[in-house]
Amino acid sequence: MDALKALKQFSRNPMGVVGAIMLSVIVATGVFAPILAPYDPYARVEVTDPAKEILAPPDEEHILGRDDAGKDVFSQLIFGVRVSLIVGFAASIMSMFIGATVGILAGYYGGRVETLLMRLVDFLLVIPNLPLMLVIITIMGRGILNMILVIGLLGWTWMARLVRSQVISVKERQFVLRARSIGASHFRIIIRHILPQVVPIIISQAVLDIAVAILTESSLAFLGLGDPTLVSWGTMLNYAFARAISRQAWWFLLPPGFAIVLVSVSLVLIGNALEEIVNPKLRTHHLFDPRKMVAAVVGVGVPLRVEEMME
Amino acid sequence: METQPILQVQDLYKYFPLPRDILRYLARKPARYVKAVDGVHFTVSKGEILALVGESGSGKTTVGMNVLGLQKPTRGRITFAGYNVAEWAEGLGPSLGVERLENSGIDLARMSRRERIMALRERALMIFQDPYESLNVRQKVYEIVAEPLVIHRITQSREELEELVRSALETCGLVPAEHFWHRYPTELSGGQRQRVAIAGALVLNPTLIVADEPVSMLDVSIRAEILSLLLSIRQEQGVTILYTTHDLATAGYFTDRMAVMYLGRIVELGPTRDVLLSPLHPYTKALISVIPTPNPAQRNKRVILHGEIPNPTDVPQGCRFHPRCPIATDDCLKLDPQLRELTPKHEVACIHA
Amino acid sequence: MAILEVRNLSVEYLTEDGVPLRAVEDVNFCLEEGGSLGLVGESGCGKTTVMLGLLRMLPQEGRIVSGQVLLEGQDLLQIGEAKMRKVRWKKMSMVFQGAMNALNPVRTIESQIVEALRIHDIVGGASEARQRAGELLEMVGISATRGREHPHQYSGGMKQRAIIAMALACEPHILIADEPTTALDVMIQAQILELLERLKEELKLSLLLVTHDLGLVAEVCDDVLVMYGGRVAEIARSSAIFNDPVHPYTQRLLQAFPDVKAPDTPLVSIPGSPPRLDALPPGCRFEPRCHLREDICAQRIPPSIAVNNSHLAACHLVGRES
Amino acid sequence: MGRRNYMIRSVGFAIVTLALVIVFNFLLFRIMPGDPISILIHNPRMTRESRERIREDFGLDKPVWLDVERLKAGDVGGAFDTQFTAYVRNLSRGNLGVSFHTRRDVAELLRERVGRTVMLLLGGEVVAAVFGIAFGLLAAWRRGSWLDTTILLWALFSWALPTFFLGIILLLLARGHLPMGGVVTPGLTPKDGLVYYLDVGKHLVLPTVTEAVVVTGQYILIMRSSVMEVLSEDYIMAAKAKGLNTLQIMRDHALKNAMLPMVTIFALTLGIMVGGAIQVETVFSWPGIGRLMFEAVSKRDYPVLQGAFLLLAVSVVLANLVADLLYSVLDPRVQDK
Repeated sequence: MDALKALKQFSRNPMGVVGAIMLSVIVATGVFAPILAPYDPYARVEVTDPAKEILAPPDEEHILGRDDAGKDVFSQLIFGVRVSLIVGFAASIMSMFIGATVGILAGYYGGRVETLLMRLVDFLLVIPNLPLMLVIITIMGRGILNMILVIGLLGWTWMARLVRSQVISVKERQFVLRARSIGASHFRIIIRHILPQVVPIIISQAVLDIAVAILTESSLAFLGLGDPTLVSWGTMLNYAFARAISRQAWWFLLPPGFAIVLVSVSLVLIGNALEEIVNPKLRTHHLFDPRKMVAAVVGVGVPLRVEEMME
Repeated sequence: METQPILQVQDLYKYFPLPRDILRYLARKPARYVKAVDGVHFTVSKGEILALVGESGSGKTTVGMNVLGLQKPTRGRITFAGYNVAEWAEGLGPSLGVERLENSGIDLARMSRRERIMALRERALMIFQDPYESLNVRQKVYEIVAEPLVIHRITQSREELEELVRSALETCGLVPAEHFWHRYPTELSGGQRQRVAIAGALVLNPTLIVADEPVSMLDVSIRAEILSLLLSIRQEQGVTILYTTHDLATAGYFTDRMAVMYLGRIVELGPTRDVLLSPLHPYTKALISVIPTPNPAQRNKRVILHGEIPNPTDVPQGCRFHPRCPIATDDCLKLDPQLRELTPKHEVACIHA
Repeated sequence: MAILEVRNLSVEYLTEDGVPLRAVEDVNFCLEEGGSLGLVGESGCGKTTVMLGLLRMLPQEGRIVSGQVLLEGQDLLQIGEAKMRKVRWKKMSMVFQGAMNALNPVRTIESQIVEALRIHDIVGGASEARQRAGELLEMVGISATRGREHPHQYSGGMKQRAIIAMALACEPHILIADEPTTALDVMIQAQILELLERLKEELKLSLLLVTHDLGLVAEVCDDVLVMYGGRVAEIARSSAIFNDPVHPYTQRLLQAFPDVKAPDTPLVSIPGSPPRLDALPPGCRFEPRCHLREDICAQRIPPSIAVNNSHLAACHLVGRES
Repeated sequence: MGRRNYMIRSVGFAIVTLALVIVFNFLLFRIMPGDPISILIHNPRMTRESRERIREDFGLDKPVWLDVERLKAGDVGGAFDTQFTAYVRNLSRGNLGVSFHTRRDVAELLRERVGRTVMLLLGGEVVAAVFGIAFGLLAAWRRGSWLDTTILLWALFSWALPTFFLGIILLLLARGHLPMGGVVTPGLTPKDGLVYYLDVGKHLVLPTVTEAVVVTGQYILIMRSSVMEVLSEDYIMAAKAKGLNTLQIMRDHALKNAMLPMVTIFALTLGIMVGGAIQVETVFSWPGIGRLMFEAVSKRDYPVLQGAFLLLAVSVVLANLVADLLYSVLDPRVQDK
């Protein structure tokens, strides 16, 4: 399956397209944050009218109101995109590389290498992640770099398992044996013959991993472990929950939460669409009442490709 | 035909250890083995086509893999072009007296392990059963055929590379080559894919080709084409072919000699015509009798063997075929028959033959 | 008397782009009561589609465009799904291609046979059903006690036997066997074939054998239907097909089929490859590969022409020379 | 390899994992930069006694792993008198140290609270499993229909929802209808009988729902694709040819086969649920292990953090062991693997 065909298939999945559009808007927001944000998110706004409270609901000056420190919520929200995306992408790229490498090495070489690597994976998999991250960040100190490292270094286990199982099935295939029989080195076999087969799966999993990383970052920040020098949605919620919930300051509480949901939903929609393309088993099944087919006639389900039918 | 042996397989054994059960391990019981190949020898002359026929589990494919040095024999010696393949592939250094690969002037003794493996891979190649599986669908036809040339650094020039690929493709009947080489395997029919696979081996000018069931996945109407392609390659380039198959009928059409395998052993070996028309071993006889023929008038008596091929971890004592043999006697339980020449060049491993 | 008659059956598949592709077109045949018909053709010729169509078990993308499937006079394409379920297995059962996968890996063999019995109310109690399942297994040469095992404990040949036992559980009138021996070794193939032939006689089954293996058909079938590119090429008594084939495709196919007992006969191949469904030739489907083609072959789809009252061939050249 | 082998292997792996967890936990608080214990020792607010007690508990005057000097001197037994062995010894006695903040025994603190967290996890897991399996099955069965699309969207959405935020929303929505936090209305005791338990039940609703939603989406997605994979198998086709109706096929063939991989998934997601519990307990002021951890984080109460983490890790490892053993009993194919 070449990239063009995959793109065509992707464009047929409405959920995936919606997700992709959402994500592009979000990324653009992050890139142009300084232009889009009306105020400095780190600076408290002078409250000129003494009749107004510092923690104020939306008005014409502040479309999402002010927080209890007098900062513009909307501007914080816009700058929060950056932390989420940076942590999400950086951590998931890290875990993608670690996971894919471990998965490929374990799957391809088998034997002791595999046993050792997969035991490590299983070990990390059963250790509850969030508590572990909590402990590590508490000890190492808060900061965006530590956040990325912790999420990236602990979040590659699924990727490794997925890639390994895929590599195992690919390496049993005849074209790999053929490559060996014409004298291809292990390196060449891995790069030229195995990697192209597993890249689609790696990508679809990596997209989901970005969402996981973003969710994890927000949870940790909410629990008070966010970078104290940066505006992040999780940190906003941490403050809001501590100080604003009793005062029903919904404008402070809801926007960052929905922003997180928006980002992760967009990624999940994309990831799900990719997975449907990658896993052909999700396409056919035998339970179907033929009379319904006659009734529906066109456009139901995911039809077969011509080559599949010929076989 | 010239009878200069190019490939000699002597006393080949290939045992695969079964994954060790923890309890057995703790109890220090010996590891168990799948005896895939259990004492095989044969010789192939230069330019000859030998069929290795047998049912699944007979060990025919394993023999092929060992011949190519893709697996290491448990015991025994495979000599290809004067060199011990197992040591060659493993890089353990040359054995036997022959120091030079014939006509090539290559001194194997001076090569590194990797170089030795490459020298073997360049000369002995494999064609696989399933052209849908043996080609990487993400490579274009050109890349598939050119890959061996690139790996073996046959040429540096683009033009020469193109020329070699073109000639290999056209030899294999994909004319004009330009029409095919920008395509992906999925855009080709089964027969065309198998031609691509053959071209991908031929491009290196191999001395030996191991063809593992090259037509069994193809439609009947295109099998003959592929078989005659293999024949013409032998004719024109003097390639030696080891054809492993379960299909006696296709083997009958284009091989010179035939070795019938059962449970890791050769039970009958002889000129193809002789083996098919006057089989000596009861297993061969039964096998030939049950192959369906497209001729209702010819429905002759089938000799159906009951049961299935025994598990290769527990090979029967004596003659390995005796539990299913229609003519077995008490002697068969005791004696493990070896191949003996009954009629000229026609060998059989049965005490009753 | 015909127990099963198929008239003008056409089946289409829908591609991703919503384009319908004709996989089977205008197929007609009869299966005589107690007879055996071989449905032969190469991959992609539509034989499996025909078989799935008979049972109304086409995949989601497929639909029957037209035709009738008359089982003992009743059109199966007109009845409701609930009634159709009663037809499946009870009247027409099938032995699948790739026995390995047709058994549920997490259930015992016995329970899967019992299931068939109970769905169709063949037996009353559970113990009676198990008893019967045991008998069925014994009938195909598997000891009844092994019914408690799971499929992975069986060898390939045994799985295929178990499936045959399961197929015969409800004493069907018609047995459809789709490549029943393809994945098996020659000797096991022969065993299964022998079993099928024996059971066919004993149980007075009508057999529809779907296969690519002409040899198999020659051994087993009274009548043969040769399909090519979704259409019937030739249909006749077995002896006529093998001794006096009329259609050029049948002729060539027979010559391409190696005979182990005659290794000296030259092997013929048919140039080119079977047509793709999305690029069917406008005239005769075989025209591009035919050694006898004429201008008309590329223009018009040939009608079925009777060679004699039991022999039909869809070729413009039939009856020309004589 | 038989089933027995598989079981031995699972148990063996669990033991190794537990040992690693203990070593890891020991390591975490000593090797990390900033070494919490030394920070602690230098804490001027500490009394002399508690400093001594900590010194003794942790064996801080001893080497970390192995006393090489004593080993060289031939004192093999004494060579193992180290911080690590002290840690293991304490652990085996159930001594997890003393909370810096409350000065209470950590083991006791955990014991007090563990029941409440188990209640939450169990409730959440059951609710999630029931909904996940039911909706996953339904979606796969009706694949491509509006029902499938709706379920799929809901599953993806709930998967993408941060747990704590869901908790906050529920908190805002339920204001005035359900209790906002805590385990029980102050003043009620178990002596009040039914009223007490009903009250606890009411307090449980929101946390359990939140906890369940964390993984329901995941369960639906996995179940859906698991069922869809099963439905593409040949034996489903065979079952249909046998004359089974759709309901029978789903019940007798698809469900069990698709459920098998779920057994492992249930245990694996427990780790995620534990993470969820920290957030849920924080949002709903539910005094369980999670809330304890949250408080320990903000107060840098390392012994509590260490103890709570150990408890959670060990529980998840054991749950996975149980799932593994269960799987080997349920899947007849294990004998072949």
